Amino acid sequence: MTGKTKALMVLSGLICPASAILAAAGAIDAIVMVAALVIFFPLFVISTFLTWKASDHEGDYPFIGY
Amino acid sequence: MISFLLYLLLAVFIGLLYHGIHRKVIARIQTRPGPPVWQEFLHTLKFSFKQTWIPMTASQLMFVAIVVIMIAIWVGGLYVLLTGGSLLILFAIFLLHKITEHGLGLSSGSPYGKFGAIRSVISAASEIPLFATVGAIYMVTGSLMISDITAYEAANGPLLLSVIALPMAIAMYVIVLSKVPYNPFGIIEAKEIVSGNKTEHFGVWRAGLETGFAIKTFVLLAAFVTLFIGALPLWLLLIAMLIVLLTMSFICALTPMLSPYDAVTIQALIIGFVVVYVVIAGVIL
Amino acid sequence: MYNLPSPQIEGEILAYIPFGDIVYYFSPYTLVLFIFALTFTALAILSRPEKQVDIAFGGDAYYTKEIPEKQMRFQRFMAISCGLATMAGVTTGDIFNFTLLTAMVGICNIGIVASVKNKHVLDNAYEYGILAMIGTLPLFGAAAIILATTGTLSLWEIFTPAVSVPVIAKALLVIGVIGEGMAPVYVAKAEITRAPGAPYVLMIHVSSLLMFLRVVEIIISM
Amino acid sequence: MTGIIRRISRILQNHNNLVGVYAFVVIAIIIVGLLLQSPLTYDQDQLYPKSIDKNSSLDPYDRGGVPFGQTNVVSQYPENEPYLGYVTAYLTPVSLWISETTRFMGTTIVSHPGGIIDEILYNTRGLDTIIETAILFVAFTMAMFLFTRRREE
Repeated sequence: MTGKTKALMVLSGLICPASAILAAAGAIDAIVMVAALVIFFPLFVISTFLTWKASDHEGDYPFIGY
Repeated sequence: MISFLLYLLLAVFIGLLYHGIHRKVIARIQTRPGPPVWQEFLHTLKFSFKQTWIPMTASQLMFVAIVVIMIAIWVGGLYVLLTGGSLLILFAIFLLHKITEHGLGLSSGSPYGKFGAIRSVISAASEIPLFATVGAIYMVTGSLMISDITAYEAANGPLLLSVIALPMAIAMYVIVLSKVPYNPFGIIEAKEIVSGNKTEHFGVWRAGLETGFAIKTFVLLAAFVTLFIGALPLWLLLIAMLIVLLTMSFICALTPMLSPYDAVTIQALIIGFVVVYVVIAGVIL
Repeated sequence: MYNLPSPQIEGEILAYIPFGDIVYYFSPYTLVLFIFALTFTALAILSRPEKQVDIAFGGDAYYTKEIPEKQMRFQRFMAISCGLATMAGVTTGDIFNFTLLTAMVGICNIGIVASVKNKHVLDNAYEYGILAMIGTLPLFGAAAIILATTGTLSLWEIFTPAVSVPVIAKALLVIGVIGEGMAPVYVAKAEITRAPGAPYVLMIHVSSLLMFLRVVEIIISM
Repeated sequence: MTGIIRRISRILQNHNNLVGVYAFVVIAIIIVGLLLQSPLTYDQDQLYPKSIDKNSSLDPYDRGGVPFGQTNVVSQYPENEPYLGYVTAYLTPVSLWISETTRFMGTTIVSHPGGIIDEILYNTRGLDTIIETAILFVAFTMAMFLFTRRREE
């Protein structure tokens, strides 16, 4: 799970600035850049959070059981 | 183009900061100390570090996808606003936001989320026609492109000061008001239904939602300022947005939450007045 | 050949699909709506329904509602046809075609909840169904008035400044779309979304809001 | 003030009043609309003209056009319809002969007279017929599902 989200984070984290730079250089249209950002910025946010979140394994429960 | 990416990051940052200021001002008006203005920022970070999973009862794919869609539409909205695109698309994105609110509540299977989702449908009935009155701006300025509207304002002075456009400004103000936290129309996240449609989105999902909401607040406030005051340099825009937000903080601090159907009725009455005004203005002009 | 006469409202035409006199087209505005309808139709196809939790108040007991396989498949079918109608409705370039698709959206909306065994939901779906029936009167009435007064049904012809559409047609068109699934329906419509089956029930809201967005664009352009 | 708002919301939130409220709004719009703009003018330059020829042997069903010939049909976008004006032969040769020799025999549903309206329906506005059928199919599907489920119980 973490491996996949890390890969997604790196990928989307590269695509977002890359599309902005390419659009600034005139290599792609502005609309392509926006499409890339609309798709990959949310994925970047979510995958970043998923990467650095606390692990799902045994955690530190403040209180156990009723 | 790179500036748009920077604007995006700025929107997240400023949106969260303004949420914090909003909370602080409400607290001070109610003579409480209130949290620090960075609270919402810390809040989002804290949520993002938490253990996270998907509730067993949820519609798994939708539970996650709706968070992504929520951020995505406001990224699009920010672009439309910054490039002076069509006001109609901005209007569409506001409506799509209502849909994601609805989906947010429905996807979890929690009864509280469901209540929030149902209330989101109820409030959609009044918020959306209210926004449609903004279409009356077309009557005044003759265009729906935000760049044309700001050009009109540069030539003829701010729309806020013109008598004809004032009711539209009020309608738009009510729209933005009904989207800031703790507002009197915010029946979908009222505390009697825990957190309404956000109840089951915890941890990373909530952090993602807060990010989306931050961009949303930025876009809506900036849209209000741009539409009714005009194109301003960034620092003036931020100050104007803050002033608009502070007026809303006063309203939020001093008014109780309305009951669901009354919130709809009050907003419907506001539409009624605006529509009558527009018709009369249209006949006179 | 096809020139959108008022590009400052919805932008330039990006692409079109001709079906005889009925031409579907994508402008930036309709493209946004189309992509959104497509996304939610895909969600309805791909995601499983949620298990709605009911709490027995006064105790710790709660139980989850499972949707039977057969009912789920029917709801999914209805949600997909509703999504298809919405996708077509937001991109169509013909006023009569638009009203037909709106009527179809209204019927599909009831179909999504028709299979739910819940008296409260069905009561409201019944009221909403009657409303959708009545809504067809102003809806098709508006299309008929537009045809009679302008002599054409193609939106691009109607959008030209030379053609003037009477106010009554515009008002009837809006109230017709509203009747098929919008504002005054909030009581019944909100209640029918209590039905279990999130991605399908969500389609009710998606379709009616997108159709409303499209009709706003149409009446502003006319 | 709050009393009035409460009363209004009490009326609006009752789903039994729904149809009445909606009907009231529709009637109000029709009355106000007709008062504002009356009479509505009929545009003479219609895209889909309709004329009734009382002397035709196919009278109520005569839809114009020349069977098996080419007819001049008005269309919004003729470039999308390369075969416009050719789809006129919904009469079989036999039924055409019957309709020409007798007065009313040709009007039986068997002969299904073709012509301009069919041209409009199936050639220029074909998608409308598909969507109309789709609406019917959706309605039938709902009825079928509910019917079979009731039988199973």
